[in-house]
Amino acid sequence: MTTDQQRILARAAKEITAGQIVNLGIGLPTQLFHYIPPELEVLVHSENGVLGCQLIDDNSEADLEMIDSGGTYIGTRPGASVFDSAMSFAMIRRRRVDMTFMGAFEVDQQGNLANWKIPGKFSPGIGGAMELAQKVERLIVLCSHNDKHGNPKILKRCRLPLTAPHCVSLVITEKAAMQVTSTGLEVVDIADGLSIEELRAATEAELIIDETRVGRF
Amino acid sequence: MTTDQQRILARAAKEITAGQIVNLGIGLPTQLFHYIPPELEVLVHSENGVLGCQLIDDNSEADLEMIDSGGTYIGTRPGASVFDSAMSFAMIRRRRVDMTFMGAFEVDQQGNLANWKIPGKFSPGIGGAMELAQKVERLIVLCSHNDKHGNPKILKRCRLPLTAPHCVSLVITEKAAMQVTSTGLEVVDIADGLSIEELRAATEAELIIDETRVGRF
Amino acid sequence: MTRLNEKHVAIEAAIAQISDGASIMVGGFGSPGTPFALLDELLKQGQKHLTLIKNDANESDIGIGKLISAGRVDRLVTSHIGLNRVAIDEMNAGRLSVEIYPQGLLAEKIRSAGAGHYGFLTDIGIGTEIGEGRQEVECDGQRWAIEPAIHADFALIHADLADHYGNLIYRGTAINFNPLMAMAAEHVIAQTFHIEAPGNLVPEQIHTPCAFVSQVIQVDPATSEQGRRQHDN
Amino acid sequence: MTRLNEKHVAIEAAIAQISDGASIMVGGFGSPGTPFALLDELLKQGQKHLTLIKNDANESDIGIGKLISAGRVDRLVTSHIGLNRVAIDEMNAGRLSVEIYPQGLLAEKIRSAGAGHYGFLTDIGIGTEIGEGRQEVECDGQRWAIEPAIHADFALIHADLADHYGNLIYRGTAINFNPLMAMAAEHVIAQTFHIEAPGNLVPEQIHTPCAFVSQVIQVDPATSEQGRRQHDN
Repeated sequence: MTTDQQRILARAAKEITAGQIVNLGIGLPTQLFHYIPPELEVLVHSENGVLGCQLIDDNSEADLEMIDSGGTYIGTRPGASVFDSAMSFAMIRRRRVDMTFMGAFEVDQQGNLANWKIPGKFSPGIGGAMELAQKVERLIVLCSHNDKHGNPKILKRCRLPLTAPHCVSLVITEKAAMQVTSTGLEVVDIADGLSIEELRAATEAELIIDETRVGRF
Repeated sequence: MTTDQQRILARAAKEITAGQIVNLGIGLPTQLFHYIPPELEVLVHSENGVLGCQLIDDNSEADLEMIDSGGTYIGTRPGASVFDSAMSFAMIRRRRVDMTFMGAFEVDQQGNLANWKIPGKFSPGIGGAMELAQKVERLIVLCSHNDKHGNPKILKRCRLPLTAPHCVSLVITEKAAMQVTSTGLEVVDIADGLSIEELRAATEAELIIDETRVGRF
Repeated sequence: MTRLNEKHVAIEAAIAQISDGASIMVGGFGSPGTPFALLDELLKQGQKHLTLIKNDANESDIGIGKLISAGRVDRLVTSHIGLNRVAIDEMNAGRLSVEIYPQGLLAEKIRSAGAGHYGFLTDIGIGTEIGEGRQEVECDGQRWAIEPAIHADFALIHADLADHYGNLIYRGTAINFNPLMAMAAEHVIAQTFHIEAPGNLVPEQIHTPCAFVSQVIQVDPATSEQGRRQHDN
Repeated sequence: MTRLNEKHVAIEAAIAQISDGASIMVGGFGSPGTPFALLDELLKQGQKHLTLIKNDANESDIGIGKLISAGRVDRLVTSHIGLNRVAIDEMNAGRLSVEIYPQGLLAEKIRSAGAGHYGFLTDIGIGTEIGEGRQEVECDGQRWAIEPAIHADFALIHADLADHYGNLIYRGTAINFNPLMAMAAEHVIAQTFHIEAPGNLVPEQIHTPCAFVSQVIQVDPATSEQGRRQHDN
C-alpha cells in the first residue's frame, strides 16, 4: 500500500463509530478492515450476503464458503448473520446500512458518482454499486485525487455514465476530505503540507474553502 | 362427525397418494388428517407457514407456537419445515402445492367457487382462500350437497361473490363425486343407495352422467 | 437507525415511542407470533386512533382484540377477522374501518415495503370482487394489478431468541408475518423470550438480521397470553 | 412436481433433463454457492445454446466460465463479469450476449418469479444509463420502473445439507442467489454435500422447503472446484 492510500484510509477510519453498520466497497475501501479495531462494535456488511465480516489471520485455513463481495476469504465477528441476496439488498434499499465506502472513476461537486463503466474500455457490469450509491444514507468516496495521467477526478460535472446521481456525502483523497453540500464541495481537511492553491490546481471542481475552519490530516 | 361427513372424507382420502403436497382447508377438510396413514409419505401444507403438519395425540401437551391455519394445535412429521407467510404463499402461487381441499357455500358447473362472503351476513375476510383457489393445480371441494334448508349448493352459476373463477377440479358431497370438465359437471361416483334421479333432483347444476361408467361410494 | 450496542431496552421506554395515530404492524397468525407483552403495554399506555396491520384480529379478549375492544383502533388492515366477534361488530357498526386483502397479497405487500419497492404486479384476484378498484397496467399483452407496498411507523414483533444487537430467531408457526414486518416498518420493536450475547446465535440460523431491528425487549412467557392455551379444539 | 419420495437421483439423469437452448439459473456469488459438480456434468453432456442466469461469470476456467469458454452459452444474464476475461472478450466479440442488471434488482427479479408475480416497481436506476428502456408507470404522483420477473427452465443449486425430500440448508456466503433461484425455476436440481433422512433437519433451520426442489444429488466436495481454493488475496 502506498503512503497516499494509507493517508486516505486513516482519514476514512475516523468516520466509523461504535454501533454502526458499514459497507466496504471493492478495492481500497476493503482495506479499511485493517483500521477497525476488533473491540469496536461495528458490523461490516458485504452485499454478497453477510453482516459482520472481518479479516482472517491465516488465509490457508479459510472457510471456502466465506468470502466478501470482492472475493476475499473472510471470517465473522460476534453478532454476524449470513443471508440471501434479496435480503442483503433489502437491507440496502431500506437504508439499514449506515454508511458505505466506494472507489470512483469520477465524482463531481453535485455529489454525482461514476464508478462502473468507461464506455468502449471497461464495462464488466455494475454489481451492487448502483443500489448502494442510490440508497445508503452516507456514501463516502475514497479515491486518488487525480488519475495516473494527473488529470483531475474531482470534477465540475461527471462525464462518464453515472452510478447514481446526488449520492455522495464525503470524498476523501490523499489531498483532501471534501463534503458535498447544497452549495458545492466544501473542503473539510487538507493534507499536511499541501497549500490551498496546490489543492485547487489539482482539482477541476470548484472548492469551497473556509481557511479558518479547514483541518489538516 | 355425521356419517355424511365420514362418507365425504373417506371418498376424498382416495385422492391423496404418496409423495404429494396437500393443503387442507378450514373445517371439514382438516378432518382429512384422520384419513392419512402415518406411513404415507405426504406433506400437509398449512398456509400459516408449515409444510408437514400432523395431528397430535394429547392437546394438553401441545406446543403453543404450533398451529395450523384453522387454529388447531399440530405437530410435524419427518421432513417438515416452517417458514414465513411470504414463502408460504410463494409456494402456493408457484403451484408447488399439488392439491387443496376446501369447503364451499356454492360451486357451479363451470368450476367457479364461492366460499368467503355472504353479502350483508358473513364477511370475516378471505384469508388464504383466494390464492389457493386461483393457483393450486387441483382444488377439491368438500361440502354438503344441499344447505340446511335443502337448497342446492351445486349450481348452474354461483350467485355469491367468487373466491376464484374456474378453479374447481372435483366436488365431493355425501351424494356424489363430480368432476369439472370442459363440457360441464361429470358424475364420477354416486353414493350407495342413491338413484340418479334423486341426485339430479337435489342438484341445480346440469349433471353429465354416463351410467355405464359411474361408480359407487 | 438505533446503534447496535444500544438496542436492549425496557418495554415501557420502547412502547412510549409510539404516539396517537401511529400505524403499527403486529406479527402473529392467531396467537403464535403475536407479541402479547408489547400489546399489553400499549394497552396500558393508552395510545389511541391507531392503525393496525395484522393478519387477523386475534380473539376479542387477547392481543389486538383487547385494543379493538377498548376502542383504541381506528383502522385495521388484515386478511381475516372471523375469530373476533367484537371486531366484526365494530366493523359492522362503522366504528372500525377494516381493509381486507387476500392473505398472501397482504404478506407480499408488507414484504414489498421491506424490500424497498413501490409494490408488485399480480394476477391474483383479477376479475373478482376483492380485486376491484386496483390500478392495472398492461405488460407483455396481459393486464396485471398493481399492489402497492404497505408501510408502517412501527412493527411489534415476537421472536423466540435474540441477541443484544437485535438478531432474531423465530420458532414454529410463530414465524408467519414477523420477519416480513421486521423488514418493512420504520421502527421495529421485538419481544423475545431469550436474549443472548452477540456470537451465541448461529449466523445461518438467524431469520431477521439485526440491521432491521430497532429495539429488543426480553419478556417472560408466563406473564402474558404468550403462555396461555387459547382454545381446545 | 416431482413426488417427495422420488427426488434423490443420480447426477447424470438429473442433468440429462436439460436440452439445447434451455434457460438455466445458476447459484453462486463467485465460487461459494456455485454448483460446480452439476456444471461439470453439464459440460460433459454437451448441451449448447444455453441461456445462463448467474450473478457473475465465475473465473474463466471454473464453473460457468468453462461453459462460456467452450462456446456453449449464447446468452448470460448477470450483474458483473469482471473476474472472467474470456467472458468479457466473448461479449466484446459479439459471440456472447450479456444482459447486465444491478445486483439487487437481479436478485429481486429472480425472487419475483419465485413469488409468482409478474414483476415489481422500483426507483432504482431511474435517470441512469442502466435504467434506460424500461416500461414505467405513474403511481401516487411518481414514476416507477417496472422490473419484470426473470424465469428459467432450470435452476442449478448448491446446498450444504439436504434431506431426501429436497429440503435444503445453505452455509456461509454460499447462500446468495441459491434460495431465490430454487423458488423461481420450473425445475430445480440441487447438489449437496450431505443428504439426511427426512426428520433429521430442524424445521426452523431449513432455508428452502422441499416443495420447490425437483431433485437432489449428493456430491463429494473433493471431486470438483467446490473444494478448490480460487485465489490468494
